[in-house]
Amino acid sequence: MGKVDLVIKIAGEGGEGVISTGDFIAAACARAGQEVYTIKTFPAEIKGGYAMYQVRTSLDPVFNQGDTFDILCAFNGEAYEVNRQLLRPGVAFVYDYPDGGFEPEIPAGVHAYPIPMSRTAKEMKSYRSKNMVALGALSVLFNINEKTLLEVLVDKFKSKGTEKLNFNLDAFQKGKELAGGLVKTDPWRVADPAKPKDVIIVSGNEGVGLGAILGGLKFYSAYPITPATEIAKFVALHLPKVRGILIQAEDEIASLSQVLGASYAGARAMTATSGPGLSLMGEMLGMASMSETPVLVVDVQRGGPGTGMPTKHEQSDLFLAVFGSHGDAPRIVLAVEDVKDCIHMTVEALNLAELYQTPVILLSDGSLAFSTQTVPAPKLDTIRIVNRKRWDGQGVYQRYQMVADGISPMADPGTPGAMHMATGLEHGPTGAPNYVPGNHEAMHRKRFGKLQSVADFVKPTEVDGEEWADVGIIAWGSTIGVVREAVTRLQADGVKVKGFYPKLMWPMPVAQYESFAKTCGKILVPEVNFQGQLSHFIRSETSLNPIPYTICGGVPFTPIQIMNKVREII
Amino acid sequence: MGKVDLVIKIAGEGGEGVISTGDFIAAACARAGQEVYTIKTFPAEIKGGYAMYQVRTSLDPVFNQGDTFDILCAFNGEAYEVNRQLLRPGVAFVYDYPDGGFEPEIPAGVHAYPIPMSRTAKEMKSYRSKNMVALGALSVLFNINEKTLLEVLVDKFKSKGTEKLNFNLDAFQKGKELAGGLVKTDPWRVADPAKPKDVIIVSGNEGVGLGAILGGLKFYSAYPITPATEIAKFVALHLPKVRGILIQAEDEIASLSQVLGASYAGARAMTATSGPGLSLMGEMLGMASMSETPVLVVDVQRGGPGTGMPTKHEQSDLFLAVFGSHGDAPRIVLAVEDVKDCIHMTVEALNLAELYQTPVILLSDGSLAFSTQTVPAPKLDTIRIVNRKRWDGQGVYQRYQMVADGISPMADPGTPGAMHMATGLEHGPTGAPNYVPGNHEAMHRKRFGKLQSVADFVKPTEVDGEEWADVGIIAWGSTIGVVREAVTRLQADGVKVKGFYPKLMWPMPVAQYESFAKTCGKILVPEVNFQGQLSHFIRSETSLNPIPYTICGGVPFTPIQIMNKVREII
Amino acid sequence: MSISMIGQVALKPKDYKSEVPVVWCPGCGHYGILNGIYRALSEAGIDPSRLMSISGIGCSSRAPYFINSYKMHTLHGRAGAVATGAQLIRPDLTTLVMGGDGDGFSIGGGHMPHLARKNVDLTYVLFDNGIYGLTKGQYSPTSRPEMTAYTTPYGGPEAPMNPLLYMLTYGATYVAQAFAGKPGVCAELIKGALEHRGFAYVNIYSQCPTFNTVDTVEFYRDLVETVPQDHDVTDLGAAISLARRTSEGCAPMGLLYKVERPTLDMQMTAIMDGVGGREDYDLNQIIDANRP
Amino acid sequence: MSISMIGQVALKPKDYKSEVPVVWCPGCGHYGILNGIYRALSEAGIDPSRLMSISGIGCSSRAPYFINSYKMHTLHGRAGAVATGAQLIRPDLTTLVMGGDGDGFSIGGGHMPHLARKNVDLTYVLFDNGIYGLTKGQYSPTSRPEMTAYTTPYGGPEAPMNPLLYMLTYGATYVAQAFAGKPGVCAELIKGALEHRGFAYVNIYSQCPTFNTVDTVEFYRDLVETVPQDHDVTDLGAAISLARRTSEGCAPMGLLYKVERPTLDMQMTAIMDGVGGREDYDLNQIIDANRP
Ligand SMILES: Cc1ncc(C[n+]2csc(CCOP(=O)(O)OP(=O)(O)O)c2C)c(N)n1
Ligand SMILES: Cc1ncc(C[n+]2csc(CCOP(=O)(O)OP(=O)(O)O)c2C)c(N)n1
Ligand code: SF4
Ligand code: SF4
Ligand SMILES: [Mg+2]
Ligand SMILES: [Mg+2]
Repeated sequence: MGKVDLVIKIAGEGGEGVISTGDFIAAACARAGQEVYTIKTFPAEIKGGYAMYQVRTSLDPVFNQGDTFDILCAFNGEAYEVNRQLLRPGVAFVYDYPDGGFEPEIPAGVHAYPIPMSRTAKEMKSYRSKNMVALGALSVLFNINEKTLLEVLVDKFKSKGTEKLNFNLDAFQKGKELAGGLVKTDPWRVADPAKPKDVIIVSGNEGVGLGAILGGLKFYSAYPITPATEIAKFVALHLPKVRGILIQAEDEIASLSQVLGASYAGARAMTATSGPGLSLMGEMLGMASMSETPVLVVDVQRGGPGTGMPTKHEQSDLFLAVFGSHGDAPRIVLAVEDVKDCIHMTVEALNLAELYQTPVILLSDGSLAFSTQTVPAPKLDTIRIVNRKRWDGQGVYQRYQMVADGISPMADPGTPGAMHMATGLEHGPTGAPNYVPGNHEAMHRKRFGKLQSVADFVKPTEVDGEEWADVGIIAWGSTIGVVREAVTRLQADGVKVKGFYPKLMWPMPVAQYESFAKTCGKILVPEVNFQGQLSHFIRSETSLNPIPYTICGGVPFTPIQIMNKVREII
Repeated sequence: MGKVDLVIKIAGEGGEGVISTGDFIAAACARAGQEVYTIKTFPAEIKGGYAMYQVRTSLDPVFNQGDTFDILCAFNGEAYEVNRQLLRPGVAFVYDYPDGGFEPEIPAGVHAYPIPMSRTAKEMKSYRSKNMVALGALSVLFNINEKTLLEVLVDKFKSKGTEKLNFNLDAFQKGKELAGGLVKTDPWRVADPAKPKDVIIVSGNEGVGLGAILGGLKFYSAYPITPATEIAKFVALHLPKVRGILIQAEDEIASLSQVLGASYAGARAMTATSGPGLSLMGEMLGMASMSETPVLVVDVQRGGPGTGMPTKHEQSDLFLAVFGSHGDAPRIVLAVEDVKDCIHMTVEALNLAELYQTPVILLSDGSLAFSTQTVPAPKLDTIRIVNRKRWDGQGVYQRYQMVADGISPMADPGTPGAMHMATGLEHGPTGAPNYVPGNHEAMHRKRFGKLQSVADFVKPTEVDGEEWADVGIIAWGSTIGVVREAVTRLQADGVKVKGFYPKLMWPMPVAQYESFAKTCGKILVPEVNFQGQLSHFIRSETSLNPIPYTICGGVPFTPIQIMNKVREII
Repeated sequence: MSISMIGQVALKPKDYKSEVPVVWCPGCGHYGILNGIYRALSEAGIDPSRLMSISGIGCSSRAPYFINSYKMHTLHGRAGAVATGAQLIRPDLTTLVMGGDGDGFSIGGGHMPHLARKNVDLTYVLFDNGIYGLTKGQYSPTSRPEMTAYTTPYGGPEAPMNPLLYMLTYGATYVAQAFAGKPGVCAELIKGALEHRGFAYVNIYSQCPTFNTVDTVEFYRDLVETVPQDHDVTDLGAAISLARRTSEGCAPMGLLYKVERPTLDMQMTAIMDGVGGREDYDLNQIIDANRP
Repeated sequence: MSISMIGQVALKPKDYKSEVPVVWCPGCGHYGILNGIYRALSEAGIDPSRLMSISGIGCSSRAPYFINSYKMHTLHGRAGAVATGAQLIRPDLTTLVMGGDGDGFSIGGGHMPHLARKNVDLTYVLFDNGIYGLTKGQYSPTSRPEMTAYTTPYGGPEAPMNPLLYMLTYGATYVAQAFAGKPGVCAELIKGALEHRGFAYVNIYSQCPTFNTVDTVEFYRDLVETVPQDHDVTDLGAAISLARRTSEGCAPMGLLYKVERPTLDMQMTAIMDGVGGREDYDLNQIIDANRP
């Protein structure tokens, strides 16, 4: 992408400050008017273990974590070992030396900058200062804006007292001095500050939380689970300010049950979980379908099945989201591409639940969950809030009245004259049980039929690329950001390729798929799961004949992987 | 089908003896060498409400409940009202009259036989004798073999004491006399007794229970749910005889958990449930996939979603059975056609679980659950029992060893030298957690790959019909029996039609579908659900372009519905 | 919970009957409990439009159909959890949960401790017939092993649980027990529960003549004994001792325990008040807190 | 459970260590408990190949990886239910369940009463650190409201549960409590549990220095008090009184309760014996029973 598109990777052991170093760089760049896309991996271990934080920054928009890094900063020997294959010519390599306990072999063409991080920290008598030394060195070597970086540090540490702040600034200064003594041989530098943009910087999880608050959420109940818990953390902090309620339930079945109860009582309500939790919610989701109660479930996908790989990225819950209840149980399934989507599609997901009186499942994923990104600050006057259709007080109230669009008015408890039964049994218009053959069919037509307009309500699927393409790429979730870049780069190389980026996963906007396919030769569907879950639905619902491209190693695609695959099949 | 193919329907209020009357007729016919296929519906209400029992009997095999009845016996006014549309010319109509509290209108051509059932019962001072009076009348009117009927009654009542037995025989006699006074005008009569066949007569639920016992079951845990509970009843009675254990768990999650534990400990283990229970089992099914632990879950499907229509027939859990866990979670899904299958496929399902070390889901349905059918008595020497591959004690034991067929040997706890971890986390060959990208992909290939031979292990899908057909019908579950008859009758009418009857639902035997389709024009897929669930999988997995034909009124198809549909699309 | 009157006119028990006909078997104890509920609602003067009746699945869980109110017929075992969400959103209304022993203590048993612990402000009436009625007679957590049932032809292997003891242990703030054969006592105790601010649990023995052959009306008549006059309902130790008498073949009938402590909705309100929460809070403040 | 020796050679605690490195944080109380388990296994002389170690999900639930035995790492909350199935099939082996307060009493809370009630013959060691460790510090059912955690920035709204009281109420036949800081006491009580025939529950306080800021080692030191010498371990009432002392700021350490009653596997055996069950039963008899 843009010329000054730079990827800095910090790696070390969990607890050494890898994550906070990355956060400081990201925030400083964002304050200096850069776009930022970060990705991190936590150790699988409870404490210690390999941790990694990658900051991609550019003046132009960035859509993914990048192919690989331009700069590597290794806090320890393991960080070097894990990444040594990636030390290709041109890379800048900053590492703890001497006294870091490892002696790396520097491949030809790699620019080596040894910085005695551990030794300096030891001299300062605090292991905690190691990452500040590194940060200081990085700021000098790669032109990270000092003004904004210092602001960020001050903001972070000032609450902890002047002593702590000064100590950290000292270590930072030491790092600067150490780097100042080295000769810079590589070309990498963060762009000079531009006009600061009107942005916020949040993770995918925080984005969902923010979207929920902006979307008028009034009730949130969840059970902790990696990688979704951070959503609750954000919501817990802010929801009481708008007089909303958050509780932690005893399990996921209880949390969705509570959400259903709160929604019946009139509130916009949601839960968030990951795959194992979603697996437990199938019966209650069917209850929401049957009783036509709006509920939102956010599923931050992780490696499955079973307990799987809790900290790893995967896009493998699409089957479950669409079909995870017994019987014929309609629902709406959405998927987010990036942090911006996390915010705005959570608002929309709450709207859709209310509007269609049906369960909505919003799929995020492990790589977005902890990816912080710069996002235009949401403008309140552009946020649309759609409320459920409520009874107008006219005539005799029937909860499941047969109406043309299939959406019968609801009535909040407390409303005089609209007492009714919401039930998980098959029922007639009043809510009384009804097992007459014709009734079940008619009610199914109502519950499924009302969803026919969903594709019109949401934004049409974005098509990215030229009139005719030899390869059309259909991607969902965070894979979209990777494909966007691959498409641009391939096009720049003269390859005829285009992208199709569905966010409404179910019911599928079939006509949009069909018309996209008319403008393509082959159809490639890259996704991070084993079975090719979206490919499956494309085969079953459309006339397209997709070529699945699946990986499932717990990490996202890179643009280059997509580009290579396109070249292979074209 | 056969000439003396007769359908007798008894209808009345729950508690009036409708069900036992039907059972007596079915048993008497079976003893007299007839084939029997029954279907019943229980009232949705807890007590009272409309109950119905339909016996189809013939000297030739019968595959379904039939199109409609030849004989109706109405115990009360509601039974008449519910069925009056079906009183077409030629039908014999036996009803409680006078003093039955209703005065039916007899359509032209209907043969009416008023029998004062209630009055006679009142004279005998026991409401309980009403159905015996009806039975006596029916036996005379329609040539139900008296010898076997009396045997059945004696067997049934003898344990309750001579007084009770004689009282019932008295009422039976009264009914015979009352009918003897009427003039028979209709042509319907049960065939004369033939040589008794070597059969048993059991319901679908009992069949599953019997199959489980014959299949070497050692552990059963379940939570009661309509329409599956009767399986537990059968198993509870017999399992202790073979020193197996049955327990009732606190919920379905616990029951499958216990099954998994028992299987780990070395036992052939299963549970049975209906849709709501299966919805709760998704996470533990994924655990079974991931840890490669054999478990069998029988799902007796009912009307869904939510609590749905608990007593009604539906085939709507296929989506959930195949995709009901988060992540990519392989499993085997089977479906039974009739009671014979309930027995033999339960044996096979236990075998498949053991052989492939994977969860197996066996789908039965609400109409089979309570349908009693004559079935050839199982021959023990034809029952094949396949046990899990166990460690031979050689070398170092690795639970998830990478072997060519993907099936690593198991080791029962207690075996010296094979201590190991079975886990729901992604793991390497020893069972230790392993999140390295290549490992997850390799383990997925192992878990999915081993299932590639399932289609070879089970019987190939039956193809029913001629070389070339204008319409090929693909049916699953109890719909197969209906299609069998429709195919025969259509062929007799010269229509070119054939059937394809898969029992292995997943992984789909794709090659078999493809070769079937090569011999057909159009493909029709009738099923009792709203979304056309098998049609979905046919579209996603094969090149076929099926025409879905769905009904979902809580009742099975009739042969005539299928025949009409074929004629419509041909 | 909230008590409200419609204008000045007090409603009679029959005014709480819905139009749906009651479908239980003749002689079922659940009729007595339902009558007790009608009377309690009338005596407590609760406006039907300000009542939420919530149940799971079971014969007993059909009760809301027969009550004139807002109502939800949810899933087996989930009534308490669903009710928690509804109550928190509408603490100004009355929340009444009804269900069976299987619904509440078998599949729903994981939710019970938390309803009580969190002191969710609702009334839970448990129709305790020692059997699964709706599924035609399997043993439940309160079944006595004497009973042979559908899936236990050779007798039940398990010791029955003690609902009152569980609830006292869990921290319920109102615990009472009655017998369906005495609808007047049921009514009085349920009224007390409806008026109690906090989690109120009323266990009601109910005969199932259709499937439970051992817990007959006569059996219950012999079992129950009135809570002693001098029992101190704020003394948890004394309440526990009374509850434990069940294992000695006597079941206390009446109010065992009643104390006040903050309800979950009160604590939620305290949190909202503590951060100065308001419906029209300026959301830009939350957005701005996330600038780099 | 079963006690067995490998030939004549008694195994040392270290012989129960597996080759998988322990991954808990420095200072975590779980280390002390694990050491107690190693010692208890060695003192009870259990053959590793005749031990099934079963857990759910949590930091504590990692324990089986570190133990030399047959083992299952199941799903969050399901260890007890899985263990029930395994134990019933192999009553001749020893079944040991390990897990956390969240695993056992939050998501797994619905299974607990039934393990105890049915007297499943296993040892359940609960690592009680008053927090969700693995998910990085949310409050658990045993958290005190003083603790502000991940999702409770404004404090916890709930009263903590009392594990010992629950277990006594549920009918556990062996109930004990210890503190991770005293591995010797842990070892002794776990040994007693392993040797007990029936459902044995051992609650062990364990500090989580990484996330639980209030339940420190010092806090636990002040809290625990030894069960009085003269306490009668067969007196349920006395055990309940001791367990209730937790609400008064003292936690009894030692054995609170121990009685014998038939275990679930014994009852299953009785049923099998009662019908004359045998492995080689003639299945034709069952087939023939279904002839018309
Ligand atoms: C998930 C699920 N499992 C099982 C059932 C079947 N079921 C319906 S009611 C019931 C038990 C009813 O017993 P109880 O709660 O005691 O109520 P009662 O009928 O005795 O009043 C069961 C097991 C169900 N509806 N859903
Ligand atoms: C169904 C499901 N929900 C949530 C989780 C996430 N989770 C893993 S461990 C855990 C709690 C751990 O706490 P505890 O059991 O007390 O053990 P500790 O880590 O404190 O030892 C949770 C909520 C999960 N793995 N599965
Ligand atoms: S089955 Fe039992 S609990 Fe249900 S309605 Fe009949 S008597 Fe009452
Ligand atoms: S997070 Fe807490 S419980 Fe988990 S290992 Fe660390 S200290 Fe122990
Ligand atoms: Mg009950
Ligand atoms: Mg814990």
